[in-house]
Amino acid sequence: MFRVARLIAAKDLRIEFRSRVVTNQVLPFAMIVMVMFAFALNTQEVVERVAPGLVWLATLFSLLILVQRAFAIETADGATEAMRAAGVDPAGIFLGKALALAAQLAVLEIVLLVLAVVLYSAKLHVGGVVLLVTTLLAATCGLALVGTLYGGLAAGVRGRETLLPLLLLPVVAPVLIGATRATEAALGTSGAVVSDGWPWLGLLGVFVALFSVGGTLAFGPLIEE
Amino acid sequence: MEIVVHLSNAVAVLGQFPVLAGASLTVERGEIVLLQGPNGAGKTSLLRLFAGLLPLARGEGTVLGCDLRTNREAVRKRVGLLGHANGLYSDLTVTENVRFWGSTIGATEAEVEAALMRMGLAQRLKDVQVAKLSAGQKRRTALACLIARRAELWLLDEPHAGLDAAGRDELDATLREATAAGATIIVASHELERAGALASRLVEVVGGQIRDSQASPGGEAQSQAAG
Amino acid sequence: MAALGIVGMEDVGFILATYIATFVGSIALAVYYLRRGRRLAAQLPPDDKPWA
Amino acid sequence: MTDMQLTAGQPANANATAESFSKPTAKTSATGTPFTRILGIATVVSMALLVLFGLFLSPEDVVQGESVRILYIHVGTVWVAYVAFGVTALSSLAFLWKRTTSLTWDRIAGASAEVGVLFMALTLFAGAIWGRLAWGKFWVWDARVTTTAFLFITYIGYLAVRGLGGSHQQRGRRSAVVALLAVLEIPLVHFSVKLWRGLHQDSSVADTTKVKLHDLMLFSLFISLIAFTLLFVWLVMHRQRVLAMQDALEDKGLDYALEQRRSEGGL
Repeated sequence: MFRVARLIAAKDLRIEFRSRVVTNQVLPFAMIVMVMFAFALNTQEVVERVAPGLVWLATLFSLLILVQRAFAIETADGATEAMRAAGVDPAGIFLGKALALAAQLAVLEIVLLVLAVVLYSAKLHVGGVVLLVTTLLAATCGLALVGTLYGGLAAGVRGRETLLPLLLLPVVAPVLIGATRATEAALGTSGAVVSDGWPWLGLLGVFVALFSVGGTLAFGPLIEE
Repeated sequence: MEIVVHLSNAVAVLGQFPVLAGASLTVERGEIVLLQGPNGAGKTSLLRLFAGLLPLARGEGTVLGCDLRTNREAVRKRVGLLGHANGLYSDLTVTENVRFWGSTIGATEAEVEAALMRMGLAQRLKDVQVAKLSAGQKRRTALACLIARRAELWLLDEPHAGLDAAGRDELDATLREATAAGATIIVASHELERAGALASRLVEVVGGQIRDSQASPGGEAQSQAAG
Repeated sequence: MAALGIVGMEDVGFILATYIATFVGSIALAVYYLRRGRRLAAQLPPDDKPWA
Repeated sequence: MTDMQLTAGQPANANATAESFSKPTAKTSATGTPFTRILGIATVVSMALLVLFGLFLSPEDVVQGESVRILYIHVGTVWVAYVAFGVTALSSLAFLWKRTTSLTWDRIAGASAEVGVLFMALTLFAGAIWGRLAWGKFWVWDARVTTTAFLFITYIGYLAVRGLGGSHQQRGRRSAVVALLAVLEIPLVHFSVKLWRGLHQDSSVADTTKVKLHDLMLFSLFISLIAFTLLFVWLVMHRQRVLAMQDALEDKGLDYALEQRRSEGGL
């Protein structure tokens, strides 16, 4: 299972490295979303207060695109079917694709955070770095896991573009809430302190634990004919 | 002889349409069976059924000793399917593709090299991205992926499509070698001359059923030569 | 309507709207099921209706 | 297989031979049985009682005034909505347990989710109006309210997955897995919203729900639970039967299509 996962993650990342869809298309998209948020929210004070939330919202929107892309490379030439035909362990496919997605998301989130510092004058504190990094890790894993799970279900069915957000967005709500609050605590947004953030990280941890087990079990039945 | 594929009155459904409407067929080890029939007759579905992809709606089926009704996933690791789609990643090179599909069942680097060599991809093309290949070259790459998988039962859907003369010769030689090594091959093809010469048996598929099964005249000589 | 007579008009409207929406919604679904059931039943032999 | 049955499958494709099996004497519903008829009558009677007690006989509340009457609807529908999703989850589990044997569990899960979505919509509607009267606003970011909204959307997604097509077994397996994943998700949503609201607690919710209940109010709530539970059972039973007939008709259509398919080659 883990051997297959490593194989698939390496393949996905190699494809991404060659095609540069994330860097050339998804990142610019996420950036323009960040700028648009500022237009919609108008004043500097409001933007500064909600900066962590905007980072995670932009991540969620980008997640939808990344998941579509991750499964488009599989369905383009019948590779999903070829994988099933080759008897590749579905749990391995799930973990591998989630791993590759997590790596891409992590890059995206770091860029968005830097952007939040630049555009929304978010402030990084030395004391909050540990919390911030752990939050990024946990939230990234959570998003990648559920994204892969529902992306696999929606891949190859009619109306996948509309079905995926309908299934995915309600599920990632706890990540949005948890990651935003933890990030606020880490950045000290509107007077939050670092210790406020740890309970939220617990929530993210439970989320990751549940969906890594649930997803590993569920992915096979979901993609099977 | 050992029976590799046994179908009895198999019905398979795609959506609500019965692609297979009661097909019965027995294939023994070492055979090269050619499925022929008009478009939409059910050749591809038959291959997908053997590969354990399509669920059996009614009837019985056994492939390599695995019951298709209860245990169709088990058959997959031992079967190699070349479908209409090649299953290649267009951003990866030829070698990377073959290596990826080979390693899903743990093929070694030497086996990957051998597969590339076999389909004439070891030289100029091996580091070219699949997106830049012609249709025939992609087909060759897909075949190389299949060879690297060392399957016991080969299921080929129009393998000759898009291949040039040299490619066809290489394919045919590969298939003969495979059967000599104990593999069984089922080919769906419209190219009777080419595939008929290779096959040991012709099977006609019509309306989701097996109509007729007869020994191929060209194949008799072939199987004797191989034996 | 004695109990309702003493409250302001706005509340009565809201309360009645809730009751009406609930009953109309439930009845609409029930009627849809019954009609659909009747149409399908006409096309099926009794063997396929083990409850009948 | 008789010729009659073959033609019976036809309407699945061509809308031709209707009425071939409807008994001329049976004017009653096709999905009804004596049991559901009694259930239906009980539902109507208890609904009438609910209106009588809820709107007329029970007094207004000291704190909430007349708006308490909405709760007699709200409590019943929200109870049924959550029961419905519980039934969906349990039936999905039962279906996966012995996958090959029983599509009935799958159909119960689907029927229950569909009815549940209706009741969830009614719950949200009644809740919003009650909130408007009691708190002066339609929506409050309370954990229960928000979880309910998420449940609503999640099960709309579940119904969309059921409608994706494929074989009945595939539909059953896929939707059962999605239903069970929702069971993982919903408590997490509830917990996260609760934790979130815990930081910015406004006390209005807690205060107004602490009403001192009159006996007649309690009795009205009790009737509400009974009435909506009966309605739920009635709806699910009928829906389950409709779905069973739909599946059977598709299977019949398959028999017919098989004949067609076999005759393609002139066999």
